[in-house]
Amino acid sequence: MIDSARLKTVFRTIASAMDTHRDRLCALDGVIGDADHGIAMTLGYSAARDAVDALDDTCDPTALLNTAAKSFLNAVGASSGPLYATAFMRAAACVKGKPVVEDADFVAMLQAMAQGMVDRGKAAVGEKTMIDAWLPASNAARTSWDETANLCESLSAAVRAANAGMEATASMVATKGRSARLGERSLGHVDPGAASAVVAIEAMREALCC
Amino acid sequence: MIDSARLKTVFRTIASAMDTHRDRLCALDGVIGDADHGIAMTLGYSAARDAVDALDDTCDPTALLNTAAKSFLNAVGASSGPLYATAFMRAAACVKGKPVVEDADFVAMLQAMAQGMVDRGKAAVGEKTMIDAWLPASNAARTSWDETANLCESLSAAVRAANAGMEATASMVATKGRSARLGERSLGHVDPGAASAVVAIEAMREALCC
Amino acid sequence: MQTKKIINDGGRAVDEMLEGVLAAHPRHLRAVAGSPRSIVAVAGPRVGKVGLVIGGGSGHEPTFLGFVGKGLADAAAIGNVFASPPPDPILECAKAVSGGAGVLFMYGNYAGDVMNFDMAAEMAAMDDIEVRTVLTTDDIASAPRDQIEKRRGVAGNFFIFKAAGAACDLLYPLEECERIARKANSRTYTMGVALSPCSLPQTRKPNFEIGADEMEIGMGIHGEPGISRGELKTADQITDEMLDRILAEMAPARGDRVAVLVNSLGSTPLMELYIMNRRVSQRLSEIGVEVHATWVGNYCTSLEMAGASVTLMHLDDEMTTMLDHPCDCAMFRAG
Amino acid sequence: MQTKKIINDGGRAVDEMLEGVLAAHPRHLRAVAGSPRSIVAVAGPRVGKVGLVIGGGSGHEPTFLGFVGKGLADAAAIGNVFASPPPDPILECAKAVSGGAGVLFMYGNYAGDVMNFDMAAEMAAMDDIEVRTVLTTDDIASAPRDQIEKRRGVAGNFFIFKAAGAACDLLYPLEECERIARKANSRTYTMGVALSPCSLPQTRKPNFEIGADEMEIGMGIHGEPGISRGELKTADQITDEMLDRILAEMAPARGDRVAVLVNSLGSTPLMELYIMNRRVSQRLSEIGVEVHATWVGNYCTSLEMAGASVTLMHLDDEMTTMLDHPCDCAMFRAG
Ligand SMILES: Nc1ncnc2c1ncn2[C@@H]1O[C@H](COP(=O)(O)OP(=O)(O)O)[C@@H](O)[C@H]1O
Ligand SMILES: Nc1ncnc2c1ncn2[C@@H]1O[C@H](COP(=O)(O)OP(=O)(O)O)[C@@H](O)[C@H]1O
Ligand SMILES: [Mg+2]
Ligand SMILES: [Mg+2]
Ligand SMILES: [Mg+2]
Ligand SMILES: [Mg+2]
Repeated sequence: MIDSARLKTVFRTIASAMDTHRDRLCALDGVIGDADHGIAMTLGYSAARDAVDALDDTCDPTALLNTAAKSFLNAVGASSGPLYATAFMRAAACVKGKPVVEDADFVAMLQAMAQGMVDRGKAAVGEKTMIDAWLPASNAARTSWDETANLCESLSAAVRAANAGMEATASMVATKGRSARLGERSLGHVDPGAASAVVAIEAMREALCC
Repeated sequence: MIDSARLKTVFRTIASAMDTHRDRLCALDGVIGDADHGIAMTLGYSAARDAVDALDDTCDPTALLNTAAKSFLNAVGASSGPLYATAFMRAAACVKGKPVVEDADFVAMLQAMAQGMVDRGKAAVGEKTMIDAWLPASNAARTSWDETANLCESLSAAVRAANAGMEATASMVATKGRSARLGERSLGHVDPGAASAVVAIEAMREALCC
Repeated sequence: MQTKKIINDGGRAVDEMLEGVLAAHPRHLRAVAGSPRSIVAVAGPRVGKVGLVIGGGSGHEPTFLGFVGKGLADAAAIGNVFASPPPDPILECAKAVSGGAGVLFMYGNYAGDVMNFDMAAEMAAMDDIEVRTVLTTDDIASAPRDQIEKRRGVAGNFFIFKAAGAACDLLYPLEECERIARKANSRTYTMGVALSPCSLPQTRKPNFEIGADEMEIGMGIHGEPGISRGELKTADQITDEMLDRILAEMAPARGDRVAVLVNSLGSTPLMELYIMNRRVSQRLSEIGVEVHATWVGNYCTSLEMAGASVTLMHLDDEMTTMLDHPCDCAMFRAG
Repeated sequence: MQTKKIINDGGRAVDEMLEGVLAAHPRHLRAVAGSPRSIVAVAGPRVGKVGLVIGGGSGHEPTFLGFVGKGLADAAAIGNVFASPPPDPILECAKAVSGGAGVLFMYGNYAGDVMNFDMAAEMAAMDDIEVRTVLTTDDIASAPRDQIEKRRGVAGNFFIFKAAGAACDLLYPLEECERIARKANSRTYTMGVALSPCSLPQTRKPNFEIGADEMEIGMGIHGEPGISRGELKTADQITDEMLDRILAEMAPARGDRVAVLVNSLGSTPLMELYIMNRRVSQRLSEIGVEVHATWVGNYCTSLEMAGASVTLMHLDDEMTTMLDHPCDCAMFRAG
């Protein structure tokens, strides 16, 4: 069971993980994009962290996640802003009316987030974007949950799948986002959005399971 | 005796020496000025060389030196342009009406050149300019000539004096030209105009004595 | 080692820049109350006029905010460095400039901008503001001709915004403004070359690596890799390479007229730009194409990146009228 | 390793630049026949008007030639990079713009320029053209206050030329034009800071060395060393240091008005300049000094040098009128 206080911890943990990985994410983006992905992600998650921290612990998860969405979006813009903001809004919708997030809800939220990103960015798996990490990760969480009904097992499965998805982006030619114009020249490089997805999902597991 | 053909050789030799020293002169100017003195001197002497080369060998020394003055000035501008152009015009005036330059005339020409530079630039010895090389050099040539009546001896004396004058500029605070605003910060650095004076005078000796 | 910048705090650079811009140009620009990233022309918007909202990431100055003013754009939404603004400041711009005749959104074709401007357009529709969107896609190096919809918008923005801004200023209806904007975009061709990187104020690290004797052809204005990397060539060779590609697509006839923009990406000085323009003018005169007007300077930059771009706009009478139409912006004037 | 430049032949860079300039600005500029380094305004000179001739070395674009046009300078004599033009092109400018009311020579106070312009003035006198000369000395870092006559002319040229150009355009007699030029110079104060070197097209070597975390305060616009070198500071600290010195000399009273120029030496982008201007405007408002107008951008450069300068002109009614006077130049417009 994840109440709003624990959700705040999740945002705090992701924000601090993004800080740690900021320069690496910028460097990855420098190779096939515009070198700012680490900045966007740290800005977005620290804005979300600060905004949800300012809420009362009694605030419901839907309100908290919508607040995260709005603050992330307004701090960032860019590609990551609408993608993550949409993801958080879908997560919020997914737990609408519930006072707390049950473990099963969290798994459903992960899937709603990934679907929100797909809807917003119109990317499919294989186009070398954060979708290549998020979609397999959320699916893996679902499969694991259906087998184990254990959130930490599910999050571990998500982390493994996200990592595999991220690594797979290195051998993809980008067809969405800024690097789509590179064609073959994007080959051999990991997508920064997929890399930050791994950071985010790992931080969720850390916040909820460690 | 120096006829117009030999005067052309003098310009050719100086021009090629300036080429050799171009980057060193620019570097010296970079420390206390604007890093272009080597460019000004190569431009000026190659323009003078080309202009006098285009003249007939029967042309008199005055006409040749005035041509050198005009072409040097128009190619260069800057500080070196008016200073050297004035020097050449004074040298021209100094042999006015003569069909060739006698050795004694050449010594007088050197003094006229230095005086022309002083008149044009209003610098005295000790202000860290090309005057610190040219004035002692032309005076040394005069003294040596009065003793030896030998042009090559005189030019050797001029080269020694020019070198000493150039070295002395390192311990002067500039009060004329671009480096005058440096104050104490010009200390320890040789003046580029004095350095190029040495190059020019050495090349004269080479052209006339080697 | 950090790159050198005259800034205070990298994270505050964009907001501090905007404060400095408003202090410098009070007769031209103001921020929307409560929305400091929404910059509006003091004299632009008016009732019955289509409002032109442009925008995108910061770091391209004078694009975008420098082109806000009477006769050109009515507002610019300002993002972080090289990052689309979020929907909110875009929406605030739309509201501030809406005079009842609709609003035109124009910006470079980047995934981030598309998502944020589209979200803002949806929000504006809920406020009963009719929004049309025209993406600029003038960078011919960024995708082949048969995938024009994938191309980026770069320095040609200047011509395209200018044409659309004139149409809005002439009180054309929304459909006409949109048509002219699309037409301007379809007649504008840019190629760029980059010589050295820039660095973001937050990281102060070069945003890409490039050899000391290399240049990158077709690099984007955010340092996105271009089409090829090679030895640095001469000004004439570089200009020829750009013009060969531009003219192949534009295919002007003898007697046609063009407008020329030779643009610095940041640190390439006017001397080099004018040397390039010399070649542009030689080449055009060789094929009998007349230059109607030329702009040379920093029009669409990537912070301190070294490099330059050449843009040609293929004119007809309508486009000529739009370009000649007077405008008075904070950082640009015409007519 | 050579520095990167988009040029053809370093020795031809200035002449090729001029060809590109004339191709870009045929409605504003032309060269004197037979004297390609003498650039004249198409619309400036006229009978009965004092002719304003400015000039100096190349590499400072848009200074000098960009300020040639109706209402500002009538002609510019163009030297090699960082080198005064020789007397001939200066004389040709004087002849081309002389309308019988005399000619004013204005240029930065450098030994080379003084010698060449003085020679040209002597030659003009032989052609019965009355020439007056006003040297600009706005760089307060270049000599102490009691040796103002030793100071260099830098970005403040822009204000000083503008004021004098307005006086000439208003058909004031030569004495008045000279008086206004001197007054403008005496009321204009500049301080600059350099972060990285530039390189001459002929050598393509950095013209000075500077540490990766250093800046040089008071450096000249040709890379001449300044007054001190120190650690790179923040934008506010740098601006404060400049303003402290400028304001100490200018000593404005509460309610006084100034014009502001925040100028890039070449590769410092608008973002940084506007961040500096934010501080300028804060400081001035703190002491109750009103900003009449602000210009921000590349006005007086040193090729691709990184750095910036701040210039304040202390206005009175006369100077305000002169600055507000319209002008229409190739690279600058006002009014
Ligand atoms: N249409 C899209 N759908 C999903 N993800 C996308 C899309 N476009 C871009 N991305 C992701 O966004 C990442 C870049 O984000 P960021 O650097 O923050 O934005 P920007 O490209 O605006 O600089 C890419 O690495 C990619 O994973
Ligand atoms: N007034 C002067 N009198 C004599 N020599 C001078 C004077 N001013 C400058 N110089 C000389 O000129 C040299 C610089 O020449 P150069 O680099 O060609 O010109 P610029 O200073 O215009 O760049 C200085 O090193 C100095 O020797
Ligand atoms: Mg990015
Ligand atoms: Mg010099
Ligand atoms: Mg970005
Ligand atoms: Mg010089």
